[in-house]
Amino acid sequence: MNSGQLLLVSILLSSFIPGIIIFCLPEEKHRLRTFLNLCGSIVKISLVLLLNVGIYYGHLFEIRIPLIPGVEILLNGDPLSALFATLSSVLWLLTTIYAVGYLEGSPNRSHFFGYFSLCVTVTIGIALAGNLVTFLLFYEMLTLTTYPLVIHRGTEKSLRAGRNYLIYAFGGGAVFLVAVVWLQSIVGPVDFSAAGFSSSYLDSNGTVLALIFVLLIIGVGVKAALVPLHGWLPQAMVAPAPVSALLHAVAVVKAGAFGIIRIVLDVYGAQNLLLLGVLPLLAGAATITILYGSIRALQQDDLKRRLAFSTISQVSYIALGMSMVDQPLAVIGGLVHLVHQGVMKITLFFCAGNLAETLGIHRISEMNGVARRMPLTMAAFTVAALGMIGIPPTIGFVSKWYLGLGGLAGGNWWLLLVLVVSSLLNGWYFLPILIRAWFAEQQGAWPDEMYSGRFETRLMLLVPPLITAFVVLIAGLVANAQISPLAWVRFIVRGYSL
Amino acid sequence: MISAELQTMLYPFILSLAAGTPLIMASLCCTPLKKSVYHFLPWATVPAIIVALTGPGDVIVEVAWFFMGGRMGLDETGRVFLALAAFVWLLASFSSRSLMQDDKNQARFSLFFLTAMAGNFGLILAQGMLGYYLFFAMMSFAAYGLVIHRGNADARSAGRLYLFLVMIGEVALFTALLILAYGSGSLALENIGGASYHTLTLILLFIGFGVKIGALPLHGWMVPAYQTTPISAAAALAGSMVNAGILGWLRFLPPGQISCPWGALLFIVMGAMAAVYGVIIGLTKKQAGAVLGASSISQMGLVTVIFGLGLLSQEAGLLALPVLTVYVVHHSLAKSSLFFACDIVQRQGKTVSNLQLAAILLPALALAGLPFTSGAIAKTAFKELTFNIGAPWSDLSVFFLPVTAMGTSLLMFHFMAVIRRGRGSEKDGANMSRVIFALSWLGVAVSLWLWPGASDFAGHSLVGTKILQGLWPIAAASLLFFVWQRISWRKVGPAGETKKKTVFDTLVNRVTSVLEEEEKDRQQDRLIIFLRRLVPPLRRVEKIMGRWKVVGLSYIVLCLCLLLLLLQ
Amino acid sequence: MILFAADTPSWMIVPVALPLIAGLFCFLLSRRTFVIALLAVLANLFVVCLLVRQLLLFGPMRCQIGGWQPPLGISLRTDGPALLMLLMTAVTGLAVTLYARGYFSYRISDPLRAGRHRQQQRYFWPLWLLLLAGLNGLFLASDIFNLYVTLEIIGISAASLAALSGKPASQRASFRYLLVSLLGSITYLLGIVFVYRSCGVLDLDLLRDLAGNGSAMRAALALLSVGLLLKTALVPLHFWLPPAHANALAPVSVILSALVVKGSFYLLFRFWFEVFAPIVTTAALNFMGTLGAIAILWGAMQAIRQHRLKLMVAYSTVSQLGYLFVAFPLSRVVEGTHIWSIVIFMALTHACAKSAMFMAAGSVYLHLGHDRIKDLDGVRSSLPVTVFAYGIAGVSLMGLPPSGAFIAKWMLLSASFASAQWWWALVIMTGSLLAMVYVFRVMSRFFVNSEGSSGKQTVALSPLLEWPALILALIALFLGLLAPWPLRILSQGSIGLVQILSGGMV
Amino acid sequence: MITTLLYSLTGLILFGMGFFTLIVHSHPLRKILAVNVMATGVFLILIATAYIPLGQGEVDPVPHAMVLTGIVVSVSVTALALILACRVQETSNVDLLRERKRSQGTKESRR
Repeated sequence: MNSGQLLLVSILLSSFIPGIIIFCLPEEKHRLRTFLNLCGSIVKISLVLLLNVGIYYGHLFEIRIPLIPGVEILLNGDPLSALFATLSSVLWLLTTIYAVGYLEGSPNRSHFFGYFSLCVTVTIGIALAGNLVTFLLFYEMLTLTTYPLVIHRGTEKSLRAGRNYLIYAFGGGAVFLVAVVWLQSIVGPVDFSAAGFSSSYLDSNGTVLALIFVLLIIGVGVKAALVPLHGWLPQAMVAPAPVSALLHAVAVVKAGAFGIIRIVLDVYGAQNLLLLGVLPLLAGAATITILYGSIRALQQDDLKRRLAFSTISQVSYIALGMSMVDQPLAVIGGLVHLVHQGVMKITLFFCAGNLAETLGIHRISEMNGVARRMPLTMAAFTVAALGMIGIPPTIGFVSKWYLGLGGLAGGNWWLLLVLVVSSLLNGWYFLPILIRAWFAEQQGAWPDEMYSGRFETRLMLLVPPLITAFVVLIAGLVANAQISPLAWVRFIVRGYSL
Repeated sequence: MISAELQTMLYPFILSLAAGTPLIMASLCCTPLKKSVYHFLPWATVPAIIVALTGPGDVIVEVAWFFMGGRMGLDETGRVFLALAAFVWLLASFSSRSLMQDDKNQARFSLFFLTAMAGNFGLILAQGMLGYYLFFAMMSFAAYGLVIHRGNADARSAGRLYLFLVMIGEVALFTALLILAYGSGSLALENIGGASYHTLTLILLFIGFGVKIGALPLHGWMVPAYQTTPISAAAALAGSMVNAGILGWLRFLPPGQISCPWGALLFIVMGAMAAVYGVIIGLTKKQAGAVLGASSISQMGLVTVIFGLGLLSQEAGLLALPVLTVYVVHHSLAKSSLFFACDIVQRQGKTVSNLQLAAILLPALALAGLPFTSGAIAKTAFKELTFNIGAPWSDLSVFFLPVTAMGTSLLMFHFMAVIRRGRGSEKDGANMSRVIFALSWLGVAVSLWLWPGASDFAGHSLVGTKILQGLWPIAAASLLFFVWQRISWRKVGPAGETKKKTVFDTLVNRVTSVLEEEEKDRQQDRLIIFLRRLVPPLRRVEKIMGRWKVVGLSYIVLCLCLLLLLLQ
Repeated sequence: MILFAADTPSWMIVPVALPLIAGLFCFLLSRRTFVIALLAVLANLFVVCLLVRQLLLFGPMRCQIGGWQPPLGISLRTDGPALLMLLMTAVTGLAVTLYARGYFSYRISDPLRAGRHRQQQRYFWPLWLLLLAGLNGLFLASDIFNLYVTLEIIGISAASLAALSGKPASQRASFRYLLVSLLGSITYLLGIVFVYRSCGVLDLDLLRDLAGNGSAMRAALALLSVGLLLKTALVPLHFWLPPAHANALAPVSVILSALVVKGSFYLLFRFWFEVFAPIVTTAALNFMGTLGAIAILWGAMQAIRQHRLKLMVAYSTVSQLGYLFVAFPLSRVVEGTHIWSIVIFMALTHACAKSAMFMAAGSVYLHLGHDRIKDLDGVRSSLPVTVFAYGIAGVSLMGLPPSGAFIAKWMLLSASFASAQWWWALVIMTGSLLAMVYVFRVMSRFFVNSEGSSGKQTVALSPLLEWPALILALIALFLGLLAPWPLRILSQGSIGLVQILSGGMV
Repeated sequence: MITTLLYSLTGLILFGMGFFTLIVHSHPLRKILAVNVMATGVFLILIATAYIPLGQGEVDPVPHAMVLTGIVVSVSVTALALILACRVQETSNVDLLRERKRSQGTKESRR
């Protein structure tokens, strides 16, 4: 095992081992557990950064474990996987801090944090997966590790949400498996590093390959919450806030979107997709999802549900970018939104969690004047919400800008319309929340005020959203700098020679 | 003297200080220092003033890391706008400081005030599309905080409308920028002339910046917002922020570089309509701020017309640019001065004295183009522009200008009447507001005469015919007003815009009720119920399959089947 | 070392003889039975490993007991599939032995329970060892009649084990089980008669060379198959399995579900693809596949509707057995030894996962005193390891990666796509989804936080009741990652298979 | 030849009768007996087989060995089955000798 392989393995182990230890720890050992968690995540971040540097300088990271002919486990570090791995590991650290604060005093914490760590291990596995089989492996494991988190509260409602989550996720997984096997029976094993299979297969199997593409997209589309497949996401909101953050920003939805990216860029490749002519389907699905998610978000009074529908809408920007895979600018927009959406959405969920945990506020109609009580939280919320709308200089604007440029470059004028309508809708469902929070007068006491201390809420709940909100601002402001998500995405896209 | 190198190194710093200072102070509003920030409001404008007066001209500084490639610089137009903005903001911040003394939300106010200020300064200094857009958005959204500051129902509905239109403007602008950036292949404003302008782009830009200046279909926010915004902030809004829209047009549709007769027509027609429309609705308002808002719609209509004339051809554009500048300076100073006048009325606890009334008359009638005022200079400039461009515009202006002048005068008399009746409660800082008004008055009175950029027009405005032409509409208007005063003070309902909001609401409800909750959850439950219904048959069949007779039968059937199939 | 590496086929007598003798001792001594059983099982495992090593070094081997040559002497033989099955039995057997120890020593302080346990334990160990001997014999024997004897040994001991629990339901179920098993054996015997009549030999290898002729052989195959299908509980004939498995003692359920059904299936599979391969028709293969498909769906749906955990697990066995049969029609398109590897991976995974699941179910039963699915609240916090084991086992049963079942399903799917028989893929995936439903229906109940459960008096379970399950479940889960090793053993192949394949059956 | 056929046919008939009883009659004892009859039928066919392969008066010993083994197996299985049947009777009120099922009412009335 060379040093590159060692790095890959240790990236995975850095959260896996703490997770296993945490499972074995007795419930009362809070300090040790927190220590393990933080240690793991810090180690992971540093290792992932190391991976980034290595990839930047062209080192090869690859582990191959053949299982049966045609099926092998392949872990591979390429710029794209580094992007997702970095996002996940950094946000994991913040989510962990947040979760420690959030779950203070609640039962079954060692379970929670155990699954939490496993979940991130699996997500990083998805990031590092180098072929479809490995991707599938981690993709299914992700469902398993997140399920206990979704039903963590153990109420009937959460069980129902968990049930639907499973039905959707495993249904998608099954479709995905079928598609993968089918694809491999036609084109042989597909490694992501090859940037698409040979176009010679298209002549004889064009229709089937198009069908398989649709199946693959359905398979990952369930997690990415493309529209007819999104039903699980709003229901999964019954989970605790850190879990929602994890689902929406770090792991599940992101894994789906990442899957779309992989399928489009690495499995099929731009050339094949253009020849097959299936991209309009993806574009259509993404557009419908964007608009539908936004419109549904408008109707929600439950804050987390509104955020959930907003996620449905926002994540599809990634798919939208991918649907214009022949335009580098659009691809940049889509890829960078993977990071940007994650950071913004996690901020929003942190803040929603703070409101619920500190004041018992779950509904938007209860939020009148809450910014006076919790100014920092609401400031973070505001920044992230403005980012979602795409107000400069937040990172949301950067994504939309590149998507728009890509659309224009490809002559897709309808894309501008989509962006405009969706921005308006975003504004329509986010701005009233902000107005309520900042400018409305408080009506009566808070539903369930639980905390009164020096700061507006517990420090561990307060710091993570502030950090992410800061990132939302700064990463947009310095988007053109040498080190920024955008710069890295440009680096990725250069590698594809689109 | 500092060396040239050092100077180049310092440029970015100096320039960014203009916008940065208010921004930093705004961020202080989020810290425990927030209580004291408002004391230092005026100081936030100082760097901008310094930059405007001494800043390096025609140097563009690239700041690559900043927001996808930041560029800033101070060209001549920018310098005028910056100086103007700094002056208005300086007065407005003095005014705010005394106005907000007892307000419990003073920190919040300072935050938005300073952010809007930073946005305003920043967009003037920006030389890249995105930079402009960034600061423009910053200013627009921050201004929302000022509009809604009072927090009553009126303020909220005005704020809603404002925000709605701002959003429309933002996305229109965003789209226009995308098209321009893609067309010109660069984000720099200098290269923008290279882009080919679609009609769509032009319309989008009209909408994007038109919201800010209250161009006709997008004017709805202006009257209610000016009415509810605290006066000092309204002065800034009317005196400086509005100009950001004009500057936007100048930056993105640079006169002299592009021409677009078709688009020009759009601007001229909409502008002319706004000029008349503003007067008409203004006369129905009974509140000083609202009247001023309506007047702004009207005045900005004139500006739109000037801009439209500049779009007719490249030569016309070169001619229109100075005229536009002059008009903008004149309007800003006069309008902010009128707002400060309202401030006096509200604070001094008694009705305005005749002396005060006379003083207020100067900026008011300046707007109407009274000879020897800045208004006269601006009107002269306008007229000369049309004559230089030639027929049919010169002929049209002969009719049009007096009409608007008369309308504006009517409106201003109406305003005076409103102010004369107005009476606020006695508050601290009345003297302060008097001083501020005096300063702004001074600005109106002398600035255009002293400013070299307007000296040609100033000279021409002193010609006898011009004086006469300036006077008769006012005289006619005063007569009309007198008659109208006698007839009645008709009661007018509250601002019609609140109704518009409910139209939007019903629209929302319409759209969303179609997609009403979908019963997704319940549908899934229905699936479960359906599956549960399957359970009894399943149980029954399973039980039957367990009977020995059935087993025997299936045993035999299996044997036979296998035998047959194997024998094939 | 020389001993281990030696090319001495006589080692393969040990897995049959040793448990038999140990069982006898257990029965006679009635004290320290666990130690004897444990030693026997450990020795068995050791010898099986030794045989695997021999296989890898020297290839398949035969052993004539007492030097008698066929057709008269008893002969044993080893090859890849047989050894993998032996290995599966040995590993699962070890786990079951430990688990049973934990099971019988549970709450020994309770006098009533202690007495009952002593009684049960007294018979459990000898019967289990007898069963083990029978299974090992089944996998090793190379004579169609000896196979009958091993089948009967298995039948008798399994039925007796099933009756051990002493509850009325279990008595009835095991009586029925015994009858079914007898019917199967007799049918099988009738099949042997046909075989012997037309060929005059009983040895599998000899039979293979003679099998190509006559409709009598086809009738024989039909009879042999139906007899074995009865014992394997393929769907129309599965009625006896759920009650027998679900009402037995937990360790017994494990043995029955994980091992016993595999024995008869193994035999069936050998007949169809080795001994009688030349006379097997595509139509018959499709028929078996169809039955398998029905089994997958029917068993899964029945599992979903169950109210008791152990019944659900038992029906899941019915469903899982179907996958083994779906491999039949796909055998003609897969190359090389794949058909064996599909079945072996499926069987190994199922053995480990199902044992883990039954162990978990048994522990839950001991812990709560019942196994009603709707009242499983709060088990998560009191039996974390068990719940974990259940979950992992369930995941393996569903065929999620990286379990062995995933590898098997992968191969099934690619075979069905390669032969454009996509409907098998549809059935397989539907089955997986249904499996998801029944696995997680229970799983979610474990996670319910209930206030009531804390009130009940609960006794901590011995680690012997929890950890064997977890370890087996983990083996099942990671079998897919270890896939090259079983494949290597398998590639040593059975002699016959290689011949058939080279003979152009593909 | 005829003899062999006769024996075989008889065996098959026995097998069939036993099978019929096994699936039609619910009484445990009958079932046990039915299985025994079936086994006997198979043994009969097996014995008949012994004649054929070597012919000429010589007898193939292998079927005999098989039948002997089969009988041993059959005896032990029958014993086990009887024990189990008794257990079923003990634990669930089925009276073996009086052919009464647990759902007594229906049986009684039919008689």
